[in-house]
Amino acid sequence: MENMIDLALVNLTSPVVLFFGLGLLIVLLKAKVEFPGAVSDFISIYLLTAIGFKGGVAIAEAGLNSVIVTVLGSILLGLLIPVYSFYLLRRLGGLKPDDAAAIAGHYGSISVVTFMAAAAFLSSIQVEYEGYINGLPAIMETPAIIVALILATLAKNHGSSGSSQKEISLGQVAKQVLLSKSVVLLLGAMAVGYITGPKGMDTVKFFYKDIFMGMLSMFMLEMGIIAASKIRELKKSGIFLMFFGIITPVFNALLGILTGVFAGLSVGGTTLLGVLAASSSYIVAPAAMRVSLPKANPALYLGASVGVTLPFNLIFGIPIYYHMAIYFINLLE
Amino acid sequence: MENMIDLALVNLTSPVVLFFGLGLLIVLLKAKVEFPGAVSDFISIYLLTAIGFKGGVAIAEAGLNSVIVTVLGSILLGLLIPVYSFYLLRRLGGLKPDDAAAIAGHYGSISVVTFMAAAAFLSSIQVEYEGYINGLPAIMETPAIIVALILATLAKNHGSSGSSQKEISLGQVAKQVLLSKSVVLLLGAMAVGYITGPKGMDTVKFFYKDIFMGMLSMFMLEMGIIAASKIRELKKSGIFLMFFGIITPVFNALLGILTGVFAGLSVGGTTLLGVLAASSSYIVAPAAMRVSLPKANPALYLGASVGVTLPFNLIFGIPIYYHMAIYFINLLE
Amino acid sequence: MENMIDLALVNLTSPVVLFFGLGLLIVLLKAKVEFPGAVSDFISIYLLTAIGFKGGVAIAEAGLNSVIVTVLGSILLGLLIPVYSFYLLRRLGGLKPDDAAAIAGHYGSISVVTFMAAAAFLSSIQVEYEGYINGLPAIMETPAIIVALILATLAKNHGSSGSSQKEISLGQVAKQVLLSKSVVLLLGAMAVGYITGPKGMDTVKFFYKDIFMGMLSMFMLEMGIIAASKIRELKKSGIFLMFFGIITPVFNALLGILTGVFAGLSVGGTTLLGVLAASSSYIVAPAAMRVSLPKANPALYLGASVGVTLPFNLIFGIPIYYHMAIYFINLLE
Amino acid sequence: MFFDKKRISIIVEEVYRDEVVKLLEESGASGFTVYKDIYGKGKSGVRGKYGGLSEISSNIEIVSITGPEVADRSLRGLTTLINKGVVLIVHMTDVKVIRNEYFN
Amino acid sequence: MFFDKKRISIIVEEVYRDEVVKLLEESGASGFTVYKDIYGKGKSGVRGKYGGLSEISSNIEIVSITGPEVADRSLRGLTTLINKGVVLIVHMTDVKVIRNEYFN
Amino acid sequence: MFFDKKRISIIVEEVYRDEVVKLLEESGASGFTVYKDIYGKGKSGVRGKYGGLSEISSNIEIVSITGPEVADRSLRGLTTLINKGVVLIVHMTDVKVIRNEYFN
Ligand SMILES: Nc1ncnc2c1ncn2[C@@H]1O[C@H](COP(=O)(O)O)[C@@H](O)[C@H]1O
Ligand SMILES: Nc1ncnc2c1ncn2[C@@H]1O[C@H](COP(=O)(O)O)[C@@H](O)[C@H]1O
Ligand SMILES: Nc1ncnc2c1ncn2[C@@H]1O[C@H](COP(=O)(O)O)[C@@H](O)[C@H]1O
Ligand code: NA
Ligand code: NA
Ligand code: NA
Repeated sequence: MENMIDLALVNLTSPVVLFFGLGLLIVLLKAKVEFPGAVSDFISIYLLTAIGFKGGVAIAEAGLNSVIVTVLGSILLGLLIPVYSFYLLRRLGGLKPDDAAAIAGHYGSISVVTFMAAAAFLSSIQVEYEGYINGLPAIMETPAIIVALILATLAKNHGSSGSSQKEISLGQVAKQVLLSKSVVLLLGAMAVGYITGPKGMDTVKFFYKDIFMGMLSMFMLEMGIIAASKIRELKKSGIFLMFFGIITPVFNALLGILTGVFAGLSVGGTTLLGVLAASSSYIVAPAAMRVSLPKANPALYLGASVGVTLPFNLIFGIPIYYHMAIYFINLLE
Repeated sequence: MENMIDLALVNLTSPVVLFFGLGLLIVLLKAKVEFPGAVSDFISIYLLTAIGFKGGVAIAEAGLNSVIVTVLGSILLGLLIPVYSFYLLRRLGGLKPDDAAAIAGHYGSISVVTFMAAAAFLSSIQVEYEGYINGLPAIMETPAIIVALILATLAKNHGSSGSSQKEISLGQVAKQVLLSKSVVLLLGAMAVGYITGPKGMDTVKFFYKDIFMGMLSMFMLEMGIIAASKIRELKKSGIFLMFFGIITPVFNALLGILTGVFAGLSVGGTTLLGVLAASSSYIVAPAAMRVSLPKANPALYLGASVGVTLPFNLIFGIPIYYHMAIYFINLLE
Repeated sequence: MENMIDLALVNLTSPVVLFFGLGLLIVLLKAKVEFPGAVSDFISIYLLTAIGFKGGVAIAEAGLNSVIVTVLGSILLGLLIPVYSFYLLRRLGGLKPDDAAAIAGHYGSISVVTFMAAAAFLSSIQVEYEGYINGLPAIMETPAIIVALILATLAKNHGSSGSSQKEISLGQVAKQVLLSKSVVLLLGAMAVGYITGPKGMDTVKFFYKDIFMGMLSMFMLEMGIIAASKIRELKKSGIFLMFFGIITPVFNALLGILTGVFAGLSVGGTTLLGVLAASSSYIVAPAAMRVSLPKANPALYLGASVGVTLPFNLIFGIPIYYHMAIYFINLLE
Repeated sequence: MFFDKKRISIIVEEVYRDEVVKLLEESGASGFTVYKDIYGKGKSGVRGKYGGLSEISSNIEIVSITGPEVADRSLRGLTTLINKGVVLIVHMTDVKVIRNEYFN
Repeated sequence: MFFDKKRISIIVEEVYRDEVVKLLEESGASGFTVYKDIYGKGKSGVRGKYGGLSEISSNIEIVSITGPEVADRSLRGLTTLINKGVVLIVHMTDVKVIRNEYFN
Repeated sequence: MFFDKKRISIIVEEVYRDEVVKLLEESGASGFTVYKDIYGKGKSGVRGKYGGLSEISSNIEIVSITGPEVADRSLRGLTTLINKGVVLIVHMTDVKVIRNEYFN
C-alpha cells in the first residue's frame, strides 16, 4: 500500500489540482482573469461530451450485463443521500425546508469535475478502473434532485398550508432536469459511444482522449476562480455549512465505497464510486433549485457545494477516498 | 464490392453521423442544449481552415497540372446545377422567381460539413482519395450563387417591369460572396497550405489533422440541432420542397460522379465529387441570398437545404453515392 | 552557417508567418472575417498558459540556479530600453511626454506572439534552445511599463505644474499590471509547471505541446487582421514612428543578443533573448497605458507596436536576429 | 408618422428566462428581444461575471415593445413573479415606433 | 446642462448590418453602437438562438443617438428599407446628453 | 403604481470599467448592469470589432437606474472623467419602475 503522504502529494502536485489552486489564488489576489462565458461553455461541452463518450464506448466493451449492479447501486446512493442530508440540515442546521432541500439535492447529485480529477489521480498512480464507470456521472446526476424536490414539497404541505407559492409540478421538474444541457450531453454522448463502440473511438481518439487532461486542467483554473468567489459568499452565512460541506462528503464517500465493494468493483472503480457519492453538484442542481425553489438562498447551496465541498474533495478528499477503498476491499478479502 | 447494408451501417454508426442524430433528437425532445455563437464560430473557423490547409498541402504535393481538369469540371457543375434547378422550381414547384433563384443557388453551391462527413466515411472503410479534392469545396462554393442571382435578375426583367426594388449589382454580390468568411478562410488556408507544403504541415499536423475528426463530431451535434429546427419551418411550406430536397441531390450526385469518372478520379475522389455536387450550402448561400434577394423566403431555402438535404445526404446519401461511384467506374472499365 | 536567404524563406513559408500574412491580406481586401472576442480570448488564454507551463517545467528541469543570470539580464533590458526610447521619442520625434512614455513602455515590454513565432522558427531549422527561456516572457512583460510611467510622471512634474490631472499612483499601476490577465496566466502557469515538473507535463503534453503550433497559427491569422487595422491608423500620424518601429527593435535585439552572449546562452537562447528585447507589447502595455495615461494617443502606440514592429519582427526580424546571434557568439569564441 | 408604445425591460437570471417569456406572451406581447451575457451588481451582489456556471449565474435582459394594455398586463404578471421570490429588475420607457400594427 | 436628443434603435438580422450602418451615416449620424449576439421572437418566429449559422440567423441591435433632423432622415431611410423587404424593428426614445456637439 | 427614475447609459472602453463603476457607486447608485462585447463607431473611428486585444479595444455599456439626486451626482462625476481625457458617451432617459425603494 502506498504511503498516504506521498499520495496526497501526487494529488496536490498534479496539473489539475495546481491549476485549481491557481484559480483560488487569482481571486485572493483580486487579479483580473475572467473567462468569457463562451470559453467555459466550450470547455464544459467538450468535457461532458468526452466523458460520456468514453463511458459509452467502455460500456459497449464491457457489455450491458456486467454494468447493471453498479448502476443500480449508484442510483440507490442518489436516492438515499438527499434524504438523510435533508433531515440533518433541518434538525442540526435549523435550515428552512427550501434551503435544506436545495442543499440535500446538491449532495445527492454529483460533480463531473471532481470525478475527472479523481480519474486523473488514479491514472497518475497507475491504478486501473472499470472503464464503464465513466458512464455513472450521467446516471447519478438527476435522481437526487427529484428526491430533494419531493422532500421540499412534503415539508411545506406538512407545515403552513396557506402558501401563496404555486405547487411544484414534479413531473415538469424531472423533465427539466433530464433535459438540461449537462445531462443530455452526458447521456447522449454515452449513447453515441455505446453505439459506435471502440471502432468509432479510434477515429476521434486524439480529440476525446489525448487532449482531455489538458482541457480539464484549463477548466480547473476557472473552477478555482468560481469556488473562491462562492466560499466568500458563504462566509456571511455561518459555520455550520462549512462543517457540513466537509463531513458529509466523507460520509457519503464511505457509502459509495461500500456500494463499490458490494458490487465487486476494483480498487479504482470503488474509489471513483466513492468520489461520485462524495461530490456535490455545481451545474445541474443549482439551475434546477433556482427555478424550482426560488426562495431557497443560492449563497447557501452554492457556498457549501462549490465553495467548500468541491475544493475539499479535490485537494484532500480524493487520496483519502482512495485509501478508504483499499482499506475496505482488503477488509473483505 | 462491399455490401450496401453494411456500408450504410458503417456510416450510420460513425461518431460523426451519430452526433448529428443526437442533435436532431435534442430538438425533438426540446432539451436545452444551446451552443453559444462563439463556440460554433470557433469550431467552424477551425474546420474551414483545416480543410483548406489540407487541400493546399495536397495540391502542392500533386502539382497544379494534375488538378486542372477536376477543378474545371467542378466549376462547370456549379454553373450548371442552378440553371436547371431554377427552371424545375419555377415550372414544377410554381415558386416565385426570387425563391426559385435562392434555392437553386443553394444546391449549386456546396456543404463543407457534408463533404467532411463523406471523407470520414471513406477513411473509415479504408478507401483512399486524391488529397487535393480537399481544395474543391473552396472552389465550388461561389459560382452557383452568382449564376442564381443572374437568373433572378433575368426573370424579373422579363416579368413585371415597374419593380420598386433596386437593381442587384452582380459585381457587388460576387465580391461580397468571394470575400465572405467561409470562402476567404477556405481559399486563404488553401494558399497557405500550398505555399508551406508538407514541411509546414509537419509542424501543425496534430492540430489540423489529428483532432480534426473530433472537432467535426462536436460540430455535427450543432448541425443536427440546426437542421431539426429548420425542417420544422419547412413543414409549413408544403411537400414539394421535401421531394425536391431529396431527389435533386441524388441527380446532382450523378452529374458529379460522371464528372469525376470523366476526370479520371479514383473511386474515393469520384464519390467526393458526387457528394459535393449533391450537397447544398448552409452558410455562404443563405447569407448571400438574404442580402441580395430579401424578398425570398428564408424558410424555404433553409428548410430545403439545411432541413432536408443536409440530413438526407449525411444519413443516406453518402453510402449511396459511394456505390454509384463504384458502379460507373466499373462500367467504364 | 546557413544561407541568409534560405533562412528568410524558411521563416516566410512557415504556417505561422503565412497565416499572419493572410490576416494582413484579409484587411486589405476588406473581407468579412471577424474572430468573435471569445474565440481569441480562448486561444490567447491557451497560448499564455501553455508557454508559461512549458517554461515552468523547463526551469524545474534546469534548476533555479542556472537561470538566475539570464533572468537578471532580461530584467535589466526591461529597465533600460524604455529610458533611452523615451528620450529618443521626446528629442527626435518631438512627442508629448505622455505619448513618448506610452510608446517607450511598449518597446521595453515584450510580445509573446513574436516570441512563439521565433521559437517555431528555431525548431523548424532544428536549432535547440534552453527550455527555461519560455519563462522569460512572464518576467520581462512588466518592469518596462513601470519605468515608463515613472518617466511620464517625472516629465510632467518637471514641466507645467498646475496639472488638473490626478497624480498617477505608481504602486497602484504596478499592482494592476502584475495582476493583469497575461501576466497572471504566464506567471501562474509557470509556477504550476515548476511545481508539477516533467511528470505533470506527461499527463497534459498532447494539449500544451502537440497542438500548440496549430493554435498559434490560427491566432496569427487574427494578429494579422489586428496589425493591418492598426497600421492604417498610424498612417495618419506621420513617418517618424514608422522608422522608429523598425530601427528600435533591431537595436534592442542587439542589446538582447549581447545580454544572451554574456549570460552564456546557446545560439537558440541568444536569438530568443534578442527577439524578446526587439518585440513590443500588444496586450499588457496598451491596457496599462490606456488607464494610466488616458491623454496618450492610442493610435500612436498601437500603430507603432502592433502595426509596424510586430509585422516587421515576424516577417524580417526573426531570421536577422538569428544571424546576429550567430555572429556575436562566433565573435566571442 | 409615429405611434406611442411602451418598452418594458426585465433583467433577470438566465434560469428564469422561459418563465418571463411565457408571461410576456400570455400578456399578449407580439415579440421580445433577449440580451445575453450581461452582468451587473445589485442588492444580491455581483452576478454573471464568471462563465462556466453561466446557466445559473448570468443575467439576461428581456425587452418587449408593446401597447399600453399589454404593458399593463405584463407588469401585473411580473409583480406576481417578484412576490414569488424571483428577483426581477423591471423598468419601462415611453418610445415611438413607425409601424403601429407591428406591436400589440 | 442637458441637451435633448433622439435615440434610434434598430433590430435587424446581422446580414443587413452594413446596409443599415450606411444609411445612418448617410443620414448624418455621428456614431452608432452595435449590440451583437442578441436573439428574439417576433412575427417571423424565433431567431438567433443557435450559433453556427450566426451570420444569417442572429439579430443585432444598432443604436444611434442623434439630433432631430438626422433622426428624421434616418427614419425615412429605414422606412424605405422596410418597404424593400428587409424586416426592421425600429423604435425611438427621447434622451438627454451632456455634450450637445458630440451628437449631430 | 409607477415611480419616476433616471436611466443613465455610459458607453466606454472596457479598460475604464472599474473607474466608472466606482464613480457610480460613490454617487450612491444601488446597482448597475454591464453590456459586454458591443462595438461601434464614433469620433475616434471603429472600435471593438476585433477580439484578441479585447481588453483595450472593445466597448462596454454600463447602465444604472437611479433616482434624480444620484443621477445628478453621477453625471457631474462623469463630466470630470471626460475632462480627464477618458472618452465617455453618456445619455440619460426617463423611465418608470415598479419598486421605488429598489433604486436609490
Ligand atoms: N439600479 C440598477 N440599475 C441597473 N441595473 C441594476 C440595478 N440594480 C440591479 N440591476 C441589475 O439587476 C441584477 C440583479 O439585481 P439584484 O437582484 O438587486 O442583485 C444585477 O446583477 C444588475 O444586473
Ligand atoms: N415587440 C417586440 N419587442 C421587442 N423586440 C421585438 C419585438 N418584435 C420583434 N422583435 C425583435 O425583432 C426580431 C425580428 O422580428 P420579426 O421580424 O417580427 O420576427 C425578433 O427576433 C426580435 O428580436
Ligand atoms: N452618436 C452615437 N450613438 C450611439 N453610440 C455612439 C455614438 N457616438 C459614439 N458612440 C459609441 O461610443 C463609442 C466611442 O465613441 P467615440 O469616442 O466618439 O469614438 C463608439 O465606438 C460607439 O460605440
Ligand atoms: Na454526491
Ligand atoms: Na451542390
Ligand atoms: Na521589448
